[in-house]
Amino acid sequence: MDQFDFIVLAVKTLVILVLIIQVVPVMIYLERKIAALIQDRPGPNRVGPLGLLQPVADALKLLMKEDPVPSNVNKFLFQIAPFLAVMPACLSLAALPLGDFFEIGDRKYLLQIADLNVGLLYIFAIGSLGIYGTLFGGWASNNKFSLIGAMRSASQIVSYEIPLALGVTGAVMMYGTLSLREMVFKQSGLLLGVLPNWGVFYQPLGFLVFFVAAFAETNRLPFDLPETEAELVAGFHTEYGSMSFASFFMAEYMAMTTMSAVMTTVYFGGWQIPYLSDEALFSMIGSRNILALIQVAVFFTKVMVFMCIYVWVRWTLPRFRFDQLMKLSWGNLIPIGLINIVLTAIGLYFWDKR
Amino acid sequence: MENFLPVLLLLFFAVCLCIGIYTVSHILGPKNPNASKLSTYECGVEPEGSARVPFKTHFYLVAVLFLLFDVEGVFFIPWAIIYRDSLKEGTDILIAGGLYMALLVLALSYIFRKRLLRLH
Amino acid sequence: MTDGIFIAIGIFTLLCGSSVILCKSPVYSAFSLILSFFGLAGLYILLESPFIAVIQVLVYTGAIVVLFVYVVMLMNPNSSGAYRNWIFMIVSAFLAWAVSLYLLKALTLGVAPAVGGAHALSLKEVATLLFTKYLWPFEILSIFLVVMIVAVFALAKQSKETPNE
Amino acid sequence: MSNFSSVYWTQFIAIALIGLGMVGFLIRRNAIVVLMSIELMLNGVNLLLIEAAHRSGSADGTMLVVFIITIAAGEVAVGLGILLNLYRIKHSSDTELYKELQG
Amino acid sequence: MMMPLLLAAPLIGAIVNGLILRPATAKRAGVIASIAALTSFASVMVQHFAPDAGPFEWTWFTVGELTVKWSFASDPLTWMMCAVVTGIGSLIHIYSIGYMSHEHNAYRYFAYLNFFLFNMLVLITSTSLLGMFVGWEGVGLCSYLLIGYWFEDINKAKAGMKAFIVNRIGDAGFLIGIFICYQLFKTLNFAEIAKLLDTQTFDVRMLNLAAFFLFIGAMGKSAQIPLYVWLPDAMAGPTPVSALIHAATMVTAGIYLICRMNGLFLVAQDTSLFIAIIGISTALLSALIATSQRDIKKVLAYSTVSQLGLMFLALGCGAYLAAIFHVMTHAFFKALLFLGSGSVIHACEGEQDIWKMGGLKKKLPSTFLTFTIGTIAIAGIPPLAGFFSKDMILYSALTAKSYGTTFWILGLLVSFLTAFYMVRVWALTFLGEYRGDKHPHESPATMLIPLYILAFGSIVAGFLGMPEGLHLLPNYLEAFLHPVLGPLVEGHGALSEERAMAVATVSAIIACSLGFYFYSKPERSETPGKILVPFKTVFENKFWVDELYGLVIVKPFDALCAFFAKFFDPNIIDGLVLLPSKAAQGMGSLLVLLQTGIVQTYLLFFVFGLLVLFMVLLKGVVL
Repeated sequence: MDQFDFIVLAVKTLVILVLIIQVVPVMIYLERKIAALIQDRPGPNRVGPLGLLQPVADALKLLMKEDPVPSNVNKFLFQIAPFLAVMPACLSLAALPLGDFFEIGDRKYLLQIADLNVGLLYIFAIGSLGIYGTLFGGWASNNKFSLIGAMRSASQIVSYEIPLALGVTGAVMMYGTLSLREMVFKQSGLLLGVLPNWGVFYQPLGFLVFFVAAFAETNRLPFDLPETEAELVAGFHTEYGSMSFASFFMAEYMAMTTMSAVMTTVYFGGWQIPYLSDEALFSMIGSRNILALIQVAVFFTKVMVFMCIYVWVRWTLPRFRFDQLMKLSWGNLIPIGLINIVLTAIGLYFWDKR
Repeated sequence: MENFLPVLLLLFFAVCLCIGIYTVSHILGPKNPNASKLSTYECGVEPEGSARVPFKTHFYLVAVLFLLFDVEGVFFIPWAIIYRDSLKEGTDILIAGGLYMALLVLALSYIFRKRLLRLH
Repeated sequence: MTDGIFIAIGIFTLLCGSSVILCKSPVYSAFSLILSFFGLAGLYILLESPFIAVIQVLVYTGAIVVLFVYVVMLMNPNSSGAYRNWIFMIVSAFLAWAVSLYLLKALTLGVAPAVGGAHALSLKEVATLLFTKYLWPFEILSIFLVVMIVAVFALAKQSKETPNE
Repeated sequence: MSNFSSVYWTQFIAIALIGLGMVGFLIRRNAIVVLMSIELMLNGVNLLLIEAAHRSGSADGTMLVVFIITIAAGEVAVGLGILLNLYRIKHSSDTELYKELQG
Repeated sequence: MMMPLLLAAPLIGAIVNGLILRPATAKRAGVIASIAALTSFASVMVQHFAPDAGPFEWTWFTVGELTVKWSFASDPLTWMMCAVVTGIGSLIHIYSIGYMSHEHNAYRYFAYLNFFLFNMLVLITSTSLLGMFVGWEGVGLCSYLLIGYWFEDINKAKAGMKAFIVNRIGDAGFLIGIFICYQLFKTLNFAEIAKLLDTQTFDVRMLNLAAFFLFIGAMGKSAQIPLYVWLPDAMAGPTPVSALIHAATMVTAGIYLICRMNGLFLVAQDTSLFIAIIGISTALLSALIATSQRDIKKVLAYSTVSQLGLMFLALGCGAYLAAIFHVMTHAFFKALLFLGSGSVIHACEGEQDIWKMGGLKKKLPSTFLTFTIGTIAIAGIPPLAGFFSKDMILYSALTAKSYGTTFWILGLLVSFLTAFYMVRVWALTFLGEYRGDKHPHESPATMLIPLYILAFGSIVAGFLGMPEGLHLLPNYLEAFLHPVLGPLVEGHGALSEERAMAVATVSAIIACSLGFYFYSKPERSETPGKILVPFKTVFENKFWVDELYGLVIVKPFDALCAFFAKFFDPNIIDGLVLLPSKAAQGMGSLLVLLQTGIVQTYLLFFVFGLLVLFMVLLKGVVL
């Protein structure tokens, strides 16, 4: 770990962090555009060409507004809660493999912040810290509705973490490792000659459970019960002003990106182009770094596809009732997750015996 | 240990981000608190009594169940990791996993049986 | 360099630990508990057992402390009279100090020399060990967890009968 | 990383944690904080175990820690359940009010 | 052979009457008892004329080097006492057949009477102090039983108890005396003691002490100053009992004891002087009381006490012969007087108050005749027994070594008073008109015959011990008892013997005429009362002696008992017993304080235990 490597590492971490953070304004714009498309209306097109500057305008507006702190709240917790929400969202990026590697001079650097051999578990661990933001936010703002909102959203996140873990266990059984990078390598090649060797074809049920649980994890519709405008006034972040409110939304969007990234990595082959293996591509292009760029682009397109699905689902499905929510998680998802594990176990047993 | 260094860096950058957001919004944002802003927003209704009214234990129960099932879920992961390799030596990994799964299912059915979570 | 980080994280953990017991309102002590568990996770990473660090963060910080915060919210305890009277504090402080000193002495007496290269424990090795040498404890623990679920339900049912005003 | 300065530091921190936990559950009147300080002590023990595992290279320590964590989870679940019921009866979480089993 | 029969006869009579033929009628039981008494009297007579071989001996028990032998010897003194006791005893047995005829369970009375006789004989005939003590106790028991014969009546039962308790006090003194004697002489046999006293010299103070304690025993039994209170109350028993026990036999036991131990008392001069003083003061006191008593038996009881006082005066002055002579004569006329009063009471159906009698001369002629002989004898008119014995005592008092004349003057005053109150009783009961509401009738023959015999005895008894000076008859008694009691001490007093006799006779005659003058006419009988008004109430109330004893002894004793019963026992004793349990409770309540119920306190103890455990395990380590 000499000096140069450290600098490259720092720069790489910073670049990836900024890259992921940029996804948030893009998503805001996209969300409005797709919502408008679904609702057959033009969407934001005033600010800048085709409304592309709308997210910038929003950001500036949020920055400029006042951030009031109500009198009878716990000052410290109230102000720290939004950051408690943002921190885990940022930290969970560490394990995401954007690409294979790039070279500077003769040294190779991985195209991900850290290749942890407990990668997937790390993501879930950090993911589970997201609850504190909502809990402390709701409790600190000393407002009956926000407290109940916080409790509800916490219960929802909590009860959907288990199906998340169970869903992924199927994939882990198949890949035999928790490091995301290895998972991507294991998904190269073809399945039965026709389909790309992606996890989703091996683990359709697992993917389904994970996909639904991912929605609940990020409080996205149809699970955004806590922030329902009508009933609970915007849930736990009612009292928050400009920037704190914005950080909660930022945290939500980053969590969405992380979840989509994990889905792409585990089930859709990460940075793999379906029928083109890395070596073939490298032989065509020649330079390793350009190949890295292509890989990153492929990774981000897949992530964007998932994000659009998020938005699409949000504006189509109606909202769940709270008890339906619970029933879905404990009654349906967890059993399906267990069944998936059993099926994978048996499948692997026969697959390896052959 | 080395590969956790970037995590540390990431943590550092995230903290800087938060602090940055906090300071920028405080510098730019105007500060003129008045009574209505400072009172908690009850969608127009005057707030009365302590906000922290105790509520049904339902939420607590969900959290406890999550804790216990989370621990059981976590145990699945090491089992999943070595499942494929030790499958070659024999099926005892399968039996262990099966036993574990059975107990998990038993616990789950117990929850449904008790109907305490209004899941029915 | 790593020593420096180790000591820093250690002190951070101790600070958060002492704030857990010293803060008047339980919410703040819960919050400082989270921070101290983070510090501990960092220590585990430095001691080359990432699996335990992640488990610690996932189970301890992600579930147990959540439960604590839940209960704190449910009970909204008034933080009046957080501590017992003075004599108790002095006596317990002294007793704790004495016991810790003895513990330290006992541990240093029984320190086994660092045997074998302390190689990093890969995740696979830990997992295989769990299912070969420690299989039965693993199964018994699962039974333990089922029993805990039954216990919790019993308690919850009991509280259902008592009027929940 | 393996030959970092001495065992001395981790043991000191671990025992300090245990001491803090002990002081905590003796002087605090709030039952929840008592449980928290017990958790603190357990973590101190975990740290000791991990340090031993690290020093001796065998993974037994890690296994023990895993088991300790699960049992701690069970313990907290039941402990807080009981606490909640006590709160329901006594409307306060002050340990000095739970005095019935005396004399 | 005679000696065992002497003792066995009354014992067998008592057993037969008391246990075997229980439901016997009064007459049959009386006849059996009298036969037993007569056989023992006969055996005494035979013994005199054909004495047995040596002493009849039987070892009782041996403790350490002390072996107690139960032996009966008959020397002149024992013989004489046995004769008196069995003689008068059998007369009284015959008399009580008539007296107790209407009693329904009289067998009990006769059994006790025989048993009393047996005990008295044991007392007299034993040759050792211990044997005598056994008799002494038996006699005390029988007197208690007989006094309390009508135990249904609470007062009579109380009188019995009073007699017994007072006797016990005397017996205690007697016992201590025996211990001291044994300490001194290492033997309790009279003969050996007499021999030792002659040969060896002992510490005079110890001898005095022994004599003093023996005298206390005598005081108890013979009713002297401090312990005489029981005798007047003993009248509660049937009259023959009073006659036998409280006139003739039991009360003389004390005198017999001192005569038997005369060697000791001769040496112990201070005790003898003490005895004389006690004797004369008792005599004077009881004589004064007797003058104003209403109950006929009470008068006779006090006269007995005063006569005993005179006897002790004689003993104090060393005239043992005079004392024994007076014992014999007094037994005769006092028994006569008691039986006479018995027949009077029997006639008046239980009426004992002399002021409610009178004019019985006509109704009870023979009782009147014998009673007058008795009164003349006791008064000390010359030809009868009383004069000679009383005069011998007075003369011996006159010639005593110290205070002779004062003793003589006081003795004279006592005999003057005796004459006066006896004539008073005699006059009030027999002269004048009958004041009572009963209709008296003469007693049956069985009661009168003993009276006549006793009357004859009272007349004749005097001649046995006539002093030499009169040159009429030789002093048989002195010759007979010489070997036991030692020579008659020839002292010289202020007057010669003849002149002293003359003065005594003149005073007796004056007293009789005075008494006759006052009490023969009813209207004059009040005058002595009026003259001695202030003294009268004092005499009547017996100088409040009983009340004094009650106040001085009984009340503090009760207080002491109350103190122990109410305060000492419940608080101190029970307190000590309950102390451990109370301490345990105290400790328990202390420990409870530790159980505060708060979890943290228990945790604190837990941590403290942990610390101690560590200290133990890591001994070397110091914090």
